[in-house]
Amino acid sequence: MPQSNTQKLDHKGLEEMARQIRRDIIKMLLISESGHSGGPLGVADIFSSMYFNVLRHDPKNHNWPERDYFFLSAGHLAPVWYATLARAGYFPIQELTTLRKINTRLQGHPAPAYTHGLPGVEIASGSLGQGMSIAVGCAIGLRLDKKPNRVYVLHGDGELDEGQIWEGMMTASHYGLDNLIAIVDRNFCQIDNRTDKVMQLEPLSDKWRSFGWNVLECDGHKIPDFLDAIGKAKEHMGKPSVVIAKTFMGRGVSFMEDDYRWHGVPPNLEQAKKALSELNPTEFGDFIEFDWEKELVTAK
Amino acid sequence: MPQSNTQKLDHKGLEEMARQIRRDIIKMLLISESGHSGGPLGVADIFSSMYFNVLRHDPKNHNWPERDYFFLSAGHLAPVWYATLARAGYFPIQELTTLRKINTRLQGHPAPAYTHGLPGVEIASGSLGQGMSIAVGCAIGLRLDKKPNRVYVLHGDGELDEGQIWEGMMTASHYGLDNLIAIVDRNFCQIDNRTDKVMQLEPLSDKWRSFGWNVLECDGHKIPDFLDAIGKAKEHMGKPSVVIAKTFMGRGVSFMEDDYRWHGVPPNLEQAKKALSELNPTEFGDFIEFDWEKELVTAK
Amino acid sequence: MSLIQSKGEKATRQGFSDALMELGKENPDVVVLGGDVSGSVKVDAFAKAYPDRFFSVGVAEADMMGIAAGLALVGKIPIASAYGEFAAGRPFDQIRQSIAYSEMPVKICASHSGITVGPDGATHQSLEDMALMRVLPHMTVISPCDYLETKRAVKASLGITKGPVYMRYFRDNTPMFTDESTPFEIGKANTLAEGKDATVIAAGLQVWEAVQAAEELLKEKISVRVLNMHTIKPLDKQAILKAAKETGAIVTAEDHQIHCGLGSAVAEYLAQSMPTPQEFVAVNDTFGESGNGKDLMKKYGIDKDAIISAVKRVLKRKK
Amino acid sequence: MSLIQSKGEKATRQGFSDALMELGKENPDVVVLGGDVSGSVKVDAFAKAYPDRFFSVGVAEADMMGIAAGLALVGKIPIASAYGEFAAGRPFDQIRQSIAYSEMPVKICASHSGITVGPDGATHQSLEDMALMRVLPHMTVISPCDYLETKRAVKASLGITKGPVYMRYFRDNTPMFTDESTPFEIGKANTLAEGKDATVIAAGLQVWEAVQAAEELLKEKISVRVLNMHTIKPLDKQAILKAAKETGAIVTAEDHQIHCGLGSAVAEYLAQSMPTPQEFVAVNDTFGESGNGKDLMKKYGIDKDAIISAVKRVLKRKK
Ligand SMILES: Cc1ncc(C[n+]2csc(CCOP(=O)(O)OP(=O)(O)O)c2C)c(N)n1
Ligand SMILES: Cc1ncc(C[n+]2csc(CCOP(=O)(O)OP(=O)(O)O)c2C)c(N)n1
Ligand SMILES: [Mg+2]
Ligand SMILES: [Mg+2]
Repeated sequence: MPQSNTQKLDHKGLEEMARQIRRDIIKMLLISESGHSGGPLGVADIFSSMYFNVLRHDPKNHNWPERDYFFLSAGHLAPVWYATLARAGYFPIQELTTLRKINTRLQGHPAPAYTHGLPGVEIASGSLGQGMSIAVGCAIGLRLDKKPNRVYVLHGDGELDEGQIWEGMMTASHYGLDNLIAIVDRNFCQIDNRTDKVMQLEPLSDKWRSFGWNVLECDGHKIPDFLDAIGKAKEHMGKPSVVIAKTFMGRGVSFMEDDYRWHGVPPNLEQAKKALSELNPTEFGDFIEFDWEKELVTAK
Repeated sequence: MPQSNTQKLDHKGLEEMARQIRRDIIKMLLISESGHSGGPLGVADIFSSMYFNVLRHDPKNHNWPERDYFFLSAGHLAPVWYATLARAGYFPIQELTTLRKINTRLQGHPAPAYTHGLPGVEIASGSLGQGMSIAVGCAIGLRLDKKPNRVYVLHGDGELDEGQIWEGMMTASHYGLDNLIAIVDRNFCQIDNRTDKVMQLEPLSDKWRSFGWNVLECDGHKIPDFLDAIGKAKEHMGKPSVVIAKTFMGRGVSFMEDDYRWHGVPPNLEQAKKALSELNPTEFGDFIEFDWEKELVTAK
Repeated sequence: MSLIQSKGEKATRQGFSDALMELGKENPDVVVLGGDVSGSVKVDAFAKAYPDRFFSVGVAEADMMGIAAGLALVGKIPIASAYGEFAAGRPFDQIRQSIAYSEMPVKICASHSGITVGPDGATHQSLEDMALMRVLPHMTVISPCDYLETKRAVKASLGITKGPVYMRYFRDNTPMFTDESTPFEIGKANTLAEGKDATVIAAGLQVWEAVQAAEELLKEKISVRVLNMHTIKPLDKQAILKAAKETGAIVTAEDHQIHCGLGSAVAEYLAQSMPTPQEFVAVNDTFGESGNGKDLMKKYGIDKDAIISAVKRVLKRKK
Repeated sequence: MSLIQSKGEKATRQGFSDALMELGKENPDVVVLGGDVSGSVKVDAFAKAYPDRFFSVGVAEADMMGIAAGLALVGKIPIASAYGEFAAGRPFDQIRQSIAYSEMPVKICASHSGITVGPDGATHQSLEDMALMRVLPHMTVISPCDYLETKRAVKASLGITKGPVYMRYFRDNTPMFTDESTPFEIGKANTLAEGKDATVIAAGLQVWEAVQAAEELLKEKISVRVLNMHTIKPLDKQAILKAAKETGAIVTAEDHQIHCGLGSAVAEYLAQSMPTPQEFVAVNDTFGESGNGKDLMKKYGIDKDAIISAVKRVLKRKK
């Protein structure tokens, strides 16, 4: 069985990559002047881990039949996905400057490769709550063909308010889809407020368990902890597994951290400067250098 | 506070009434030649208990502001509801002969009083999964007005596959709606097969509990047991309660009992005769006498 | 004299079922999704013959559409089966994003469409589904007229490999009047009767009603062309324009709300090409009710008689 | 010379928000439901002022519509707020059964409609909502044109006590050009400019585009009537017929798919009354994309320039 065609990074490399992805997100959003900061920053460690360690995939051949499938059900987290895909080599990193602009492949919410041409995106998302069902269909199809590929789907916690997810969870467990692993970005925040204010989700693990899932909890910012949970999920037979990863919205940027008001707002110039000053440059290098004096003229 | 304007029946009376309702269902369906046998027969004991013991209501004044609200989310159970409403005095019992016929108020799936004129039906159902949300809205509205009326909603177990119900359950618990009581007709049957074959629901009580509900289980054919569960549900404060009532589809008719194939089929002449012979006549009396010799000519 | 003979009755949903059985045999990628109405929509035969390619998803139509999309993604040919309202209305947003926008080759097969669902009543009578599906980009919408055409349409739909197909058909037994020699091509209307005074453009069960109406009108020396517009989208504009030019008066007939359906599609196109007097035979912006199919078609004005009066009305308006 | 002046810009969703604040004060039965987009759809002000009459239901639009129906049942006046696609498409079947068929006086208030949602892209651009709501019996559908008209429409919708109302408006700041003296009555089109060569029937943001188009066309001696068709259902048939009779050429303009929307409604009616050449300014059966509102209006052909060319096209077809 062919292995992943990307080089795996070690824990330190994954952390460094996560920080780079965070820098990329800040820069992308500063340029686009529209989009989501909080959620994407919060799952940078998860995306780094997934694309540089967990997933079997081939960025140069995004339709590689042996690939694992990754679905981003919470489509508004697109910026972190795009930055990660670009870093992994799916498309030119310079393209990150086009986020949300007219004629871009980097749509505000992900649009699939074969309609909009962005490699790495399997299917559209943005209207919340639809990814679980898609992942279930994909996992059933792979099993029918006796293929070993795994299916991953990432949900926001607020997204779990949508009933369709619970329908899909039931079906996944009904068919014992152990080739399916869900990841929940448990940041306790959604748009209007903290999740317990908008719609109580606790006891969340009990909910998943009662729906027939193998539940793993972890700290979504401790990369070894997350990888460990994914490892256990892969080993668990007979049931689908979920990794409930505790994260902080806006992670890595002090003034955004754990603040739901950063769900859907891009940083302004001042804020972007401050954010980048908190996120040290990495060996991977930025995809664009701003001329702060000229207030971004170079970028626009 | 005004009490219910109907006379309460004792346990024996409720059982007798349930048997009469079962007889009514068989006769209605024989005449309509279309409709659901299994589910309605299964919940006759529950309907008898609700309308002749539990609910505060006034059949002669169906808009009585002090009434409890009853929603039939599983709209295909309409025949048992219509028979019960007629027996309680909401409309002329003879009207039961019009089930599913053109121009009737007894629509195949319930249509509301103020559009179709059938007293006792508050809102439409038939497309499954919608009643929980309606009940939640109703319960919130009553609480806003500081009114003591209670809200009941009855679901099929197969119906629980619909995600909207889980959305509504979350909301009910989020708002701690203790004026709301759900009843699940847990007959382990749905259209295609037994529930565990179509879509596994177990562990069902755990699911409701993890969604923040007070869960009561009971035998839906033992009237004291059911009333006891409802009594406990009424007393429970701070949370909505659900009564998961174990029933048998087709209860009371030997050849229908616990057989999912009777979900949506009416009895033919032979079957109706046999069914009625198993359900002894009651003191309440039938709404129509068939001339079996003439093969129903009188009824058609 | 009769324009077309019918040879007995059979349900369109049976046509779907029989097509499925053939497809199951011919194509190992065909998988079927059932939403706890397998007997009614007649996927039970497939489920029995190919149990490993049939998946019960419970009463959860939103989930069904997502699962279908996921299956399509890994190369399966998913057939999502449900009643009209629960196939189109309940999971609309899921169809929109996961299937239509994502251009997934899912076949959405809706039995029990229209008012002839009958006794179940309004909640189960999908009179809005053609609107919902027609307004979606990338969607092909087909409404076949009888048993055989349904069977052929289902089989032909596998030829559409980019984007989804929505197919609507019916519960009741209805006259069979097409045969293997009847032309059938997705997107191409089929002329069932020639005529010069007016054209009836019909879909689904109204095609047979239109044929009967044309026959009766012939006795009154009114010559009516009958077009079977089995494909609502993409619309056969050429056939419509030809009808407008040659007959100068149009009647559309469908088992659907008067708004946004076949009649609407024809009116949209003619307004842009050749404005022509048109009368609509459709359910007049109201929900249905319980009753048997035939009685309801009469009461809600979508039967042969309604078509006859509509033709007479439109002829009065013709210049 | 200019036909109508605009006085600054403000968002239509702000008009909704300001109306809500007044209604909250005037009517203790008004309750508002929020689906975790309270800031964007601007129900946050109401939530702050009347916390006991605001209910967060989470990201669960189907549930929201059922809850609204339940609240209406006990005499409340529920305002269900969401983005267009999640207000109309996601909970379609729930709206159909629990609200439209059940004739519940729920106000469904959809901000972020149309393509001008902009950067969020296609999944968030509801270009199908007028179709979905128009095809439902008992539904009133309103698409106001600017800040003040939105405010007035929201307030006027409380006068509709039988059956629901669907209202669509927009995210962006847009020109304010109506004032308190501008006629506004649900179901009655408003003539913004007189003209004899053709009529532009527009709704929503396209009303202002139409006014500007009319102004430019006047310079070329083309005199265009502009109708603000803020009510899509029930349609003001009288105004349409009058326009068809008096100007003989129609252009419709909307921020919606070309199928099943305002243009479709006008075509349906004229086909039945007075067939008239009509050109459609609408999104041409395609999904949208990211970009800013103005750029998208241009790219997808629903701005002033598109209206100008459509008028010229229709004039060529006029007899
Ligand atoms: C069906 C649907 N309803 C509403 C929205 C608007 N929306 C986008 S993100 C979001 C909040 C989701 O919360 P969560 O999943 O916790 O994401 P986070 O805020 O943590 O990034 C909402 C309501 C949507 N995209 N889709
Ligand atoms: C949204 C929706 N999907 C499908 C149906 C068709 N349907 C009617 S009853 C039923 C089975 C429901 O099972 P359950 O609630 O257990 O009722 P029972 O068979 O026990 O009477 C289905 C699938 C429907 N009415 N509504
Ligand atoms: Mg969150
Ligand atoms: Mg059951």
